[in-house]
Formats: sequence, structure tokens, C-alpha cells
Amino acid sequence: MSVRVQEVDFDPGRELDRLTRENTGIGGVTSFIGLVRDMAGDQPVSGMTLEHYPGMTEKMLERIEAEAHERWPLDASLIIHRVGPLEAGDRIVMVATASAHRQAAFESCHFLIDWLKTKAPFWKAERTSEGQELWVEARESDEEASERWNR
Amino acid sequence: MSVRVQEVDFDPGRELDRLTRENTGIGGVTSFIGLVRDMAGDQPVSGMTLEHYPGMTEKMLERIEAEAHERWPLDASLIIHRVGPLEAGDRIVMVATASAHRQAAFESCHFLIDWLKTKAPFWKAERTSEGQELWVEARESDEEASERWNR
Amino acid sequence: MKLLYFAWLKNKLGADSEEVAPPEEVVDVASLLEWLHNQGPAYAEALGDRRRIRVAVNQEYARPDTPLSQGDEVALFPPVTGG
Amino acid sequence: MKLLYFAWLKNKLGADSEEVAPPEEVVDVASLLEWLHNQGPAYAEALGDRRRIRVAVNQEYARPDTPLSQGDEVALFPPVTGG
Repeated sequence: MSVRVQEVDFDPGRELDRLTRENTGIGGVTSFIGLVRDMAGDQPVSGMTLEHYPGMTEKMLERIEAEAHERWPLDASLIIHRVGPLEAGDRIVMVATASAHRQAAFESCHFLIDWLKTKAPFWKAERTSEGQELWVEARESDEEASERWNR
Repeated sequence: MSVRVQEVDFDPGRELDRLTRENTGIGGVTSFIGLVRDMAGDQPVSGMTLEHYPGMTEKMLERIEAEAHERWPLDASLIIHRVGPLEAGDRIVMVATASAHRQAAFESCHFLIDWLKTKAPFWKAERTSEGQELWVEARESDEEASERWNR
Repeated sequence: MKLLYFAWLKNKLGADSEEVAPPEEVVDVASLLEWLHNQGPAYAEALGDRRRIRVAVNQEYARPDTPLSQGDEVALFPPVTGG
Repeated sequence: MKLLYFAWLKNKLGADSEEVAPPEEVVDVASLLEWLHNQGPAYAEALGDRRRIRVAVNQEYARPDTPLSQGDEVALFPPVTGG
């Protein structure tokens, strides 16, 4: 289990390698990487700034990760989330889960990102092409995606 | 869209980079990497050999990938499958899908590996610790996982 | 009591944190928001729509009836948008 | 007609491919398997349980009633186990 909140970029290949190294009981690793898109709806976006609540963020991420380990038989997992200024195309977040079974890896990885999106205290401010920063509104679809794991 | 069948290993980080490079409309990338496990049921396994049907394999993989692009709004996708002798812990397969939307990326990636497992002509022979090679039997759970995408 | 503000709440209130000493009738999250709302036009505007505000007490999500003590760290922020 | 064998079918039949010239009554996949089954003890054993055999004609999955022509490439193999 590993949770990191950082300004600097990360290397997905290296993270995947570290996740599975020296555990040949792992049959599959599912990962999701979120990237900064160049559009918000129909508005061009040049980048964004990610704010967070230091302390609470790590606590919530660790709790979400622990919940995944409760629900699925996981060998390893990883959550990395960047904060600070980012440009279009930059990596924002990576979640990954490793298990003997691919179904568990898929479901738990999906769960991690869905819960992270509605429970971890991060806020995005998108930069318009004029340099203005606009706070992103939470989406109902994210709330619904998160809720389905409560069933 | 990209399909590769190869004996040599691949670099997941590099593949993920190539998948999303120069497309800042991509919001998320889901990937699955399958690894050689050291156990088959309760029997230790030192490695395996992957056989395939050259020609038909590529054709089926391309068809499965095209089907994913029909079903989900994908910006990019990738299927790499190794053949030949592999050791415990080695990478066997990588599938990845990139989309503006994470739900599409998750579902299509899961679909790719589920269909690949029941439709692409690969066969695994597991090597026991005594060096004997035993052909792996297809699992009903794989067939069921594949069938659910027909609903 | 330490208050923390994030995202547009921080912009509207012009600060990311402040120390406050609310009166005795502030006993829970609901009464704190009620009191804060009356502390001037910036507060009135930022806290006008309660549905847009989430609250954490000592880094745990709180509800309107979550009790408060003087030494608490109380964070006010909009629904989260990470990931 | 070219036959290809994979996985344990290859082991049991001692070859990964062979050229065959089946008689006229072999018109589809079912009749080919029927005829092959009678070509000796190795074939009888390998093809004994039809449920364990999958067939592709010209690299497309085939059914028992898929018609066959002399120039076809017909592959026999067990259910796939890749991924």
C-alpha cells in the first residue's frame, strides 16, 4: 500500500515495476492514469492548478486504499496524486492495483479512482486561454460513479 | 489502434507514453498487464510457454480492438501479447485504452482482456518445477467474463 | 478555533485560514455556519448557498450536527474535484 | 487441404500440420472431424471428445456446418488460454 501527494511528475512504468517486483503471485495489474485535458466542455483550457488539504488528503487516500484491500484480495496498490500547477497533457493522478485475479484488479482500481474523485480533498482550477483561473464544479456523474460502490 | 504479438518483453511506461502523446484531448488511460504467476492452483510453476496461431492471432486481436472502438469513444488503444518461453513474474500481455472519459477507458480495457482471453488463439503450457510442460485448460470463469459483454 | 478555506471559498473570503472565537451558542457545524454567515457581506455571499459547502472537523467529514470544541480545526470547502 | 494442430492436439498427433485429401463426403467441419477420427488410434484419441476441440477455417472460427473446400486451411485446437 502506498499513497503519495506531490508536485513533481511520476514515471508510470517505474511505478508499475515497483508495484509487482518480487511478488510472482501477482497475476494482473490494472492501472488508471488521469491527464489534464485541453478542453473543459467546449472551452479550451491551457492547464490547471490543483489545490488540496494537506493532512486530510493523505488520510482520506489511505482510508480509500485500505477500503479497497478490505473488499478485494490485493497484493499491492498505489495512489499518486499531483498538486500545484499543471499543463494540458500532464499526468494528474495514477491508481494501480495488483492481484492474483484480474477481476479483482479491475474492480478495485475502478473503485479507487471513483472514490478518490468524490472523497479526497482536491480542487481543480482550470486556466482559460486568457489566463483566468476558474474553479471546476463537481459533477453529479462522479457522485453517481462513487455511489455505486456503496451498493 | 495497435496490435503486436512478440517474443521480446515490452516497456509499459513507454507504451503508455506513446499511447497518449500529442493528444491532449485524452482524459484517462486504463491499462491491464498480465503476469506469469508462480502457482497454478496449488502447484508451483516455474514458467510457461505461449503458443499461438500466427496470422489468425493478429486478425482476431485487430477485430477485438476494432470492436472496442465501435462500442466506446476511444482516442487510442493498444494490445501487446508475448509468445514463446516465459518465466514466473514475466509480463505476458498488456492492453490499454485511452479516452476523454474514465468510464469508457475502464470498460473498454476490461472488455479487451476478457475477449482476448476467450477469442484470441493463444495457448499456455505451464512448466512444473520438474520441468514438465502441461497445457493449461480453459476456465469457465473466463468464458463467463467474456459472455457478459454480449448482453 | 481554526478555520480553513479552500478553492473558491478561499478566494471569496480573501484568506486561506483564520482564528475565530465564536460565542457559546456555536455548538456544532450548523450553528458555526449560521454565525459565520452573519460576520459580514463576504461571509454572507460565500456561505449563501449551504448546499455548495462541505465541512471537515479535524480532517474528518462533518455533518450539520457534528459537535465543535474551541480547539477544533474546521475546514470549509466546495465539493471536491480531484482525480 | 491443409490441417494445422495446436497445443495438446499437436502433441497427441505428433505434428503441427499436414496436407490431407479427404474423400468427397467430407463437405463441412463435422464430416472432416468424423473422417479424421477414423484415420488411426492417435486421431481417435485426440478427437475423441469433440467438445474439447475448436476449429478455424481460413483463420475464422468455424461451426460443425461450416462448408469446406479443397484449398482450405483448417486449424484444430483446444479452447484458447491466452491473456
